[in-house]
Amino acid sequence: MPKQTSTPLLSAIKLTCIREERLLFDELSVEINAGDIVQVEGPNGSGKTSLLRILSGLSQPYDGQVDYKGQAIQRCREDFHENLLYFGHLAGVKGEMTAEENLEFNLALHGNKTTETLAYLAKVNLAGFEDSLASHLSAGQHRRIALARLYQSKAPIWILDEPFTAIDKQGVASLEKLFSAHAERGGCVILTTHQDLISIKPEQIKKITLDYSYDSAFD
Amino acid sequence: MTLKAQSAQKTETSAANIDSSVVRDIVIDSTAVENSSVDNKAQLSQQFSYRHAFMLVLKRDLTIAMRHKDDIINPLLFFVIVITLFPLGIGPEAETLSRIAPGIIWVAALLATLLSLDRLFKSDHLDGSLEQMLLSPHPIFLLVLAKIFAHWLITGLPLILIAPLLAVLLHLDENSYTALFLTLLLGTPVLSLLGAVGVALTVGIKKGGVLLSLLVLPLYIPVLIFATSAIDTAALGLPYSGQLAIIAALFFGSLTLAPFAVGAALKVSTN
Amino acid sequence: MQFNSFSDFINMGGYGFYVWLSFGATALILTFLLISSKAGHQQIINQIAKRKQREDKLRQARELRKQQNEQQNKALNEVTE
Amino acid sequence: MWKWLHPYANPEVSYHFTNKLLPWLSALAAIFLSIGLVWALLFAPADYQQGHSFRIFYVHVPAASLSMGIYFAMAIAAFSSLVWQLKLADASAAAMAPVGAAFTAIALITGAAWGKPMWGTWWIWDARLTSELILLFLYLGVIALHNAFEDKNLAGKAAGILTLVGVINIPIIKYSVDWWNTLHQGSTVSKLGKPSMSLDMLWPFIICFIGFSLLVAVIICLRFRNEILARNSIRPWVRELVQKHNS
Repeated sequence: MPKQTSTPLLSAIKLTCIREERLLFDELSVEINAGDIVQVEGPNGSGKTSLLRILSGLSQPYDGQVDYKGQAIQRCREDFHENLLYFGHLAGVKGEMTAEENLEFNLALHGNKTTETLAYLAKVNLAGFEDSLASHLSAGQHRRIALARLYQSKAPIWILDEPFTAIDKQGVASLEKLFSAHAERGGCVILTTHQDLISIKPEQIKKITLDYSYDSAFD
Repeated sequence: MTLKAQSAQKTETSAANIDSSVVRDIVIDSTAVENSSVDNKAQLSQQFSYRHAFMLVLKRDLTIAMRHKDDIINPLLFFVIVITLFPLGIGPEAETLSRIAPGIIWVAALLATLLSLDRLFKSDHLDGSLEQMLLSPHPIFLLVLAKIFAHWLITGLPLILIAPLLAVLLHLDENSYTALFLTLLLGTPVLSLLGAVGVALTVGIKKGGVLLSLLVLPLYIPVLIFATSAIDTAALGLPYSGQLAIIAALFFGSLTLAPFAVGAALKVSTN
Repeated sequence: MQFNSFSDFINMGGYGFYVWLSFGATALILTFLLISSKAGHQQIINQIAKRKQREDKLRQARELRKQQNEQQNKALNEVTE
Repeated sequence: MWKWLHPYANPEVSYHFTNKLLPWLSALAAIFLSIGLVWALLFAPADYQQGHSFRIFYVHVPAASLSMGIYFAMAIAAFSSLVWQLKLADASAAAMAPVGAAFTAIALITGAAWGKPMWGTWWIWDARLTSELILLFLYLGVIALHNAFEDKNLAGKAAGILTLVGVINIPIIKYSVDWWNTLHQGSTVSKLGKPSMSLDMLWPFIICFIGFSLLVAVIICLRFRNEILARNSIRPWVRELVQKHNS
């Protein structure tokens, strides 16, 4: 058994992704260790979301595999998902349920404790909205309900697709603080964002850049 | 159901114990992550067994349905209206109606189920909660089963409750009422289970509604044949346990296989 | 040979219509399938050729952009110097 | 960039293999079909009850059994594509579906045309025809699902799952329809079927059957190679092939 530090938390091995007969990336290999903050960059349609979805196991790559602690994620699905928090374009919030019920369900579904939900909602500036149906709340508030999970999550791997969309400045700052704290605790954050991270030092951030350079196998 | 869930819970607990002991044997470089994941696991095995996950999703779906009552009422209304159309189209003679009553009730039930199937995964897919479910540490088939069960409670059960009333309208033979009830009780879950496969396959497609009926209706044929024949046989005063046994076999067959097909299909659809 | 004359053969003992309908429909469907499958090959090749042209254009545009960027950078550097 | 081609040499090899196979298969199919059809139409004896209408049998029965057979072959391909992630199996399943649907349609049309003189009506809810009709629906479902997805790989997976669900259901449907048929009609209607066949009827039938099977193989090969090209359109070998083909 190799030492835990030598195997990366999450590693992508020669990922190839083809969407609508377009090669998004080819033979992409990345190792993500505990403590990393990884920012995936690239213009629209360059495959950022596809990469995050492949890393989280939601999509299958055309070729290649993703390993969690040296084991293919399909083989240790339940263990991997226990240690993963994925936040996509869609908040996963049901309009028919209240903010609190939504958060409670999301926490319970991923095996987290459901106590203190009110405190977490307060942290994302939703104090006072616990009992209102999510359908009465705005899109930004939906995203904040979903993001409240971050404050409770013990999962070491965070994969966040555009977490700052529809979040105000203050919220962005507190999220960034949360990311650094998470990385210091030994977790890792993989995110895409259109704005630069302000409070996190650039040398702390690993960057993966996707561009159109691979639109054909001839390149 | 409870028995099954409990045994599942036990096996999960023991599996988690083995796992965590193995993990503890490994030299851990005191990373907080390792600790938290071990903690997480122990916590998980205690609090969130299979039954918990099942109940969690079931409760959520029922809550949503109760707050969105149209979803329950509309398919039911459809069922009633379709059945009232037949006497108007065919004529009010009691003899004709009672002869075709089983077929009408069952075809209407098929169509009503089909109509309600769309929202089994659609809204969850659109707002992103489906992918969160797929990413949960629980087995997918379990969550799928919970959703299908909720769907049956919301659409299948009301159909069964209202069917005797409609049978009166169609002059169904008096001997057939028990048969009608039993076939619906065993048959409607099959409709939900098979339908779920179709919905899971078409959930990512924009105009999936018509396609869904093309995929699902042929699969409903055996249920239709055996259910109506059971009701017909009952009307003659003959035993119909054979047909019921076949429907029961269809039920258990689809109960064991459909959730896995649905899980695989959902993975494709959310890809 | 089961038939004495050609008209006998066409008549098929009174069943001509049905027999020829069956064989005709079969021939029609299969020929259509065969031809469309065969034509599909050329269609796909044309599609791929078209895609390649589009990609070539994209690549040229990108190269042009790259050159322009380099020139701009050069200009900027000269200014700062 | 080029080395990732190596493990994927398979599509290229099978494309060229299919290309080489095609002329031989086509020639064999043509020979068998022409012998079989001429024999069936001109030389095979007429049935003593059904007269010359029996000649429809030489098309109907091969079409009916091939339509079932192709569905099972498709299910095997779908299974191997889902379980072992064989991308070629996926392509072959996609190639088979329209062929199967066409043969099911042929079986239905010829069945109806045979039924009219025998039963006096174009359509009868005979067990075999009814199952054939349902099989057509299953085929159409698979094809429609395949067309509904834009991404070919996803389409293949989705259609594969549906094919497997269908193949589990086919025996159940067949059984239920047979049972329903005997329940409602008794055995009064003579089924379309084989009276004890004499050898001079059996031989043309066997040759026709082989001929149709070979024709199926030819069409599937034609479609299979199209599917390979469409699925590998970004590969260099396809690009080269396209260039060569167009110049």
